[in-house]
Amino acid sequence: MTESLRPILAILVSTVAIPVILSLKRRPNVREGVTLTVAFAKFAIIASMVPGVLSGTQYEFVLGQFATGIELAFNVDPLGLLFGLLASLLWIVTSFYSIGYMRGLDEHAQTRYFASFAASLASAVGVAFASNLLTLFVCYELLTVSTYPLVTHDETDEARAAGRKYLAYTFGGGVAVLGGTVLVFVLAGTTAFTPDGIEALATADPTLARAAFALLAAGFGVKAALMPMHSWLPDAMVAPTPVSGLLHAVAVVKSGVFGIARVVLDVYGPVTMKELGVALPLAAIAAFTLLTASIIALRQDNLKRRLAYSTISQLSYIVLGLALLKENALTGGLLHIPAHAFMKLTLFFCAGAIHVETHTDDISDMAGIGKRMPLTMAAFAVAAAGMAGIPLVAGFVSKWYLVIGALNLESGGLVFAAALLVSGVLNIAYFWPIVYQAYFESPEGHDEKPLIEGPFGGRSELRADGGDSDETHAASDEGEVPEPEHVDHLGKHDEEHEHHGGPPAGGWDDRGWRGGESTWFMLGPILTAATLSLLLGTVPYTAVFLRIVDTIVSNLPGVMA
Amino acid sequence: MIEQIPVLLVVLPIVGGAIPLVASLVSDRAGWPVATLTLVGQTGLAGLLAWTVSTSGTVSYAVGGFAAPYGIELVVDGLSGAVALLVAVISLGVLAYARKAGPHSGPFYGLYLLLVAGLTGMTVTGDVFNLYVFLEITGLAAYGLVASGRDASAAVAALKYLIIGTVGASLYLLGVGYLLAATGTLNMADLATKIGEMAAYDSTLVLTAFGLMVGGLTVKVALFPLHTWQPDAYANAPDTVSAFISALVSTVSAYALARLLFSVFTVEFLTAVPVARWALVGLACVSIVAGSALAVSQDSVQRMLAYSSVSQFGLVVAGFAIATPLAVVGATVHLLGHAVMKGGLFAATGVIERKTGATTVNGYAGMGSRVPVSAFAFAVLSLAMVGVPPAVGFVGKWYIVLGAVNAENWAVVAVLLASTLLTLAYFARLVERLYFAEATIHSKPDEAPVTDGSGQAVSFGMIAVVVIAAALAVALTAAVPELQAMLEDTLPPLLNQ
Amino acid sequence: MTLSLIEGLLLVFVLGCAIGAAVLRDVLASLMAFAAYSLGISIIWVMLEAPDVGLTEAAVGAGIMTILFILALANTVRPQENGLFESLSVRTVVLVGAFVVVMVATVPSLPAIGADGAANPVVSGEVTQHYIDNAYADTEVKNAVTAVLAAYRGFDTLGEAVVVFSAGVAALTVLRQEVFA
Amino acid sequence: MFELLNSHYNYFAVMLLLGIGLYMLIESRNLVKKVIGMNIFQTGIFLFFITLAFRTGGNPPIIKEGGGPYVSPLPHVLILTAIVVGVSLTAVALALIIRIYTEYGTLDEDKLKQLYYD
Amino acid sequence: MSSDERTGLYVESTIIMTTVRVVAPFVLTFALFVMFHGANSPGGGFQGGVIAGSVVMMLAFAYGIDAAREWLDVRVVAALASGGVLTFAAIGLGTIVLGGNFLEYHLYEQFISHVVAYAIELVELAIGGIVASVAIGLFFLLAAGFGHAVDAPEDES
Repeated sequence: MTESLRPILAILVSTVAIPVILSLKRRPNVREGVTLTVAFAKFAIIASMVPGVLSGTQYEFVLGQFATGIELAFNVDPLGLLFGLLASLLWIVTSFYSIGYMRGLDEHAQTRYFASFAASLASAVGVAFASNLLTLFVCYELLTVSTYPLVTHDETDEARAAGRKYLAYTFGGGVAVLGGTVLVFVLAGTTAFTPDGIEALATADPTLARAAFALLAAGFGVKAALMPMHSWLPDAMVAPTPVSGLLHAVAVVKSGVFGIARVVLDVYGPVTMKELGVALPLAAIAAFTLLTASIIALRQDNLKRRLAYSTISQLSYIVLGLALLKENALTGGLLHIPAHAFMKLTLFFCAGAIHVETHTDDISDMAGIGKRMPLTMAAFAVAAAGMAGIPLVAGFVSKWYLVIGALNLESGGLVFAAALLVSGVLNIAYFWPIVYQAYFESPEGHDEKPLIEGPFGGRSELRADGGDSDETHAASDEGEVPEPEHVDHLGKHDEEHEHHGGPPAGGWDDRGWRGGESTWFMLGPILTAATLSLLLGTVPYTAVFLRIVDTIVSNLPGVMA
Repeated sequence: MIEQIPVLLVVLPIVGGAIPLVASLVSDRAGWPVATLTLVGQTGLAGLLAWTVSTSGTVSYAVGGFAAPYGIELVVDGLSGAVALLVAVISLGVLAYARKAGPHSGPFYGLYLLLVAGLTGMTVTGDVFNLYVFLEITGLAAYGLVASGRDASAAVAALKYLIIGTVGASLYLLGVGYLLAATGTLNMADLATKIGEMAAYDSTLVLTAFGLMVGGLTVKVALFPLHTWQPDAYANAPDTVSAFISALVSTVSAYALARLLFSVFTVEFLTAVPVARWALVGLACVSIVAGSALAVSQDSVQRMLAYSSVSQFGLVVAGFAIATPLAVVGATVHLLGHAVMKGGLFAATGVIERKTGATTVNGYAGMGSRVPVSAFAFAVLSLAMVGVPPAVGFVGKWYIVLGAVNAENWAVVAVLLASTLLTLAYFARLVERLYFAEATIHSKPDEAPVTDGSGQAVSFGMIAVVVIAAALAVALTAAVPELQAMLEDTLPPLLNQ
Repeated sequence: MTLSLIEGLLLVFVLGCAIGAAVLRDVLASLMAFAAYSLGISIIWVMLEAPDVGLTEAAVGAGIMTILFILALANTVRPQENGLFESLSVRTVVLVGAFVVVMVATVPSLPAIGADGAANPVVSGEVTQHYIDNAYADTEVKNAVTAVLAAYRGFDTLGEAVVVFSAGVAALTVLRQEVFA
Repeated sequence: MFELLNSHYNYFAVMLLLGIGLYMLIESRNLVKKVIGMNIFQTGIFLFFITLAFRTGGNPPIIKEGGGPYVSPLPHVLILTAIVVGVSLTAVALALIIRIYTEYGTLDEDKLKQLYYD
Repeated sequence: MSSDERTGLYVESTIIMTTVRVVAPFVLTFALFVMFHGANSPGGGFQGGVIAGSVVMMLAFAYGIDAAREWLDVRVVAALASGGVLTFAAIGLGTIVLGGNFLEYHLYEQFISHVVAYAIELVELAIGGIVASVAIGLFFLLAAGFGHAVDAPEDES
């Protein structure tokens, strides 16, 4: 381990940016400049640690004593780096996209939005680099707090309800994590992450150790949206799309998954997990979740909701991979963290772009939209293919490893492999119709609302995002209360914006393939994310993430091949 | 000179408190400078004392030079040193708030200093009857301060406080009588050895004394169901007083309860009479849940904060009653942290009311943009109270939970953990309203706001107090290891480790 | 010591006055009963060989307290009550009764009245003995009560003085006055 | 039982006084009577202490040659203090009552509650 | 409560006035006696102070509360109360200055012999001052009632 300022710098750089962003309320261009600069800086700092970590160095920074025997300390190991690198990389992409999205909708409270974003990223990287459970918990709670304003951003009743639910669920999870942390501390006398598990836990009272594991898994499981603790996630889709994208596909949910990974790999360790017999129940819950969520996703008409259920399903892939405790499954699960992030981000960005440009949120309104937004829908198709596990896209690689790992299991492997494959089929079943509709149908030839009118789906008035449900914002949308700096920077208001949802009267116009469909602030990030998922699918080693994952797995002697 | 500090800490505010009454004959505005001067001195002395205690251990002082069981002994160990410093610092801080917020009368500042004297006396004394005397000074001063508001309701609240508070103090006194009957002594250390020697731990006299003294103090701490005086008193007192007494009066009473548990009855008693411990722990747990439930159902923000105190002191008392070293450290951290947080929250409500006229949960809607600094401080303090790390509210809870787990007391662990969510239940709706709801009060900031009738605006000092409290609520976490070191010398003898 | 007739009568008188204060509906009548109660109590103090306390009770309880009560009544209107006695609340009687029963249950464990030696550590304990043995030598006053009050427990007495002072200042604050006038 | 009464009579009186005081505190609707109840409650406690101090054949603790045995001076001192505390509390309570009456025009607790919560 | 109602309590009576005039000095003397004699017999500062306070109350009953209030300077009352507290504190602090603990009376021996008893008398006197003045002050306050100064504007600056 090397003493280094880099871990704390990576966290502080966006923390320091918060007051700066807040103070730049009146100067949005400078404000966004700061956001981007910080995002790049953060990525650069984290990326600079990649070679070192790959060659076995770990960067450590101790902030101070937090409580007896527990330090507030950060340590960059391969697992942390995986998550930190991913989060900071995607923050850059999302920042660009946010600028396009927020300005495109002329949203209110943008300063708060960007400040919260910076705070969320600081916490997420804190989660990644935390070197013990308590530090992880601290950052985990701060992540909840800093993402709350993003979820409730709209300030509508619905947004507030979603925010309340979000807080209740995640703080409830936090309490469980705290309980588990205390138990681990009492049992083991430490909470520091140790590759292959804390030794003292293996010899501790098995009942208490199991209880602690259950608490930790349940606590992190809330953010990882394991069923039955998932229901905050679809509701939280009320947030602006970039928030849904980054936080609910990347930072927040991944922090839950990451927490489970830490618990499985670095607190308990595969051997102790097996001895305690806690791995199988976790795997079962994950398998159940990934199947059920896929089925529910079929019934959603609102695009973001469908994506949300897809997220729930995909996250359980990762948890399943961790819980199987097999080398290949582990590789697959961990690789699915970045793979899913890139793909899901692409999908959310696409949904957001559609919303900004055409105010369409429901899948049933999207027939023929490929003509209007060809590049966007192409990216969507690529990412959707990846989700389903079709080769050349990131999802294929991770799922491949997962299935191999499941098949290697001494017993029950077939069940899990089958669950993975069935879910893959379901993925195709819920993504293909969107792509098909977009390109091969036209609004006229398309039946109204072909999908099942589910308990969540099908409500055309569901305004899952944006500030347009509020009168004043609707007004500012129409430029009655123009905020000059917004207009002159963006200079683009779509003529369709008065129309709410669905194709305009004369059908979608043809915008061609050269980016006429939206601003490059949005298209750029979409294409970048799609490209990243392709890269990860074709040259996974060059894209570094698989190498990090390999390093993680090779550090775990307890994992059975 | 340093060995004289314990008594000086009590005498200094008494002297200061005697002056404003005469000074007000000369000038109407003499009260504030006198109080400030006194409390600056007080803070210096308390700081010096805390430093002395942490470097060279417990300081004990024989008033009048009469040795311990015959004369009155003052004892300052890590626990009381920390509380004495807290009293000095917070009373000085609230004074900065009072300068603008008032009340401005001479007697008010006299009483203010007498309250400081009473609180400090309760903190440093090592004699159970002397504790009663200071308890009553504290009470009298607090009743008077609550009634110093212009509103007639302040007088009603003060009378209710007086009557219930007097019953509490009287029960405590009766408990002292039972202890006296059992042992013939009043000195805490002497009692600790004589209880058990002269009277068995489970003898009727000792048990009755425990019940009465603890019962009396829980009235003062305002644990459920003996809390009924407290919401009225906090909500109807002037803002300065609310901030002051919500931060300190219950806090010092809870300290006195701890002192009684550890220095008089001792942990051996709690072990020998498990029912006493479980009764106290049970009371604390009920208080945590009931206080939160009542807080959720309040419309007035100040009343909500008052009920929140009922709940939070449940946490503190639970920590003390569990009585493992970690739990006691946690209870102490939470005791000190709660004082800062609750004082800051009440101060913030005062600022928000003066600026916008908002006093209710609904009235707070949309005030986040109207009073950005105070609202932000309020939000930070709320989150700290909920126990979001790394704020000090979390650290205290962490240790208490750790202690409860060590004691393998799972039901209590569950309640303690749930208290986070319970606290969240009432603070989250307020913070949500502050930032994510349409304003319901639409007066312009420059218009005269609806205040408590004093019609006064807000000074820089008032906002500074609120902001500093919010900063402290987070920064105090860094001081926890220091506090723990201070308690490390103190606790083992107290807890028979 | 056993119950003598005069003590018995005094106790009955005192308890009767207390009950009278409780049940008399008219506030002034209740107050008069209380004044009589105070007087009776001060005689009890003297009979229990506590002349200092008796003198204080007479001066304070029966004297100044009654005056303050009367002043308070003069400043408020005596409610016109119909009926001589308050109606009894069964619920409260049960509640208070339970408290009294619990407290009475502790009485047997208390030392018998007038007991000394090991049975009553208050009169025979080392602290009391120390005061009686050393009060004059330490303080040059013969009244051990004064010696304890002003010297051994002088700090209490400072507190006591502060209590009185606080009461004055608190009354000023309550009535929103700057000076006693 | 009679034995006990004979040897502990004052303590029974103490408990009864506490009960009467408490009853008045809870049940009296008139605030002045509440304060009277508070005083009765406190004097009950005083009686407890002074009885503890008593010893059969003891003299008041005014030390003189061959004057013993003396009753214990300690509880006397405590109760002197407590009496003063009691009168101080009463004075403040009465000041509050005067103010409440001037502001609300009643001393009746029930009526006051109505006015207070309006 | 208006002032004419308050004075309604008072009925002028020559007999009472004369009696009080004659008795008052004796009562005051008795008060001082009780205060000082507490050292060797029952009594002390509290009892004496209360009796001293009752002198003023007697005067008030005889001559009317308002007359008594005019007769007695409010500054004296305040000074006596605060002065008593300060005197008590000063006696205690003095022994600290002399190198001892708070209220360690015998340290004054170096100035006067048998000083402990004198110091205790002084303490009793201080207490008597506090008690008497506060009793008088409370008497006037409660007699005046609430309201005649309630509308006095609070300092707005």
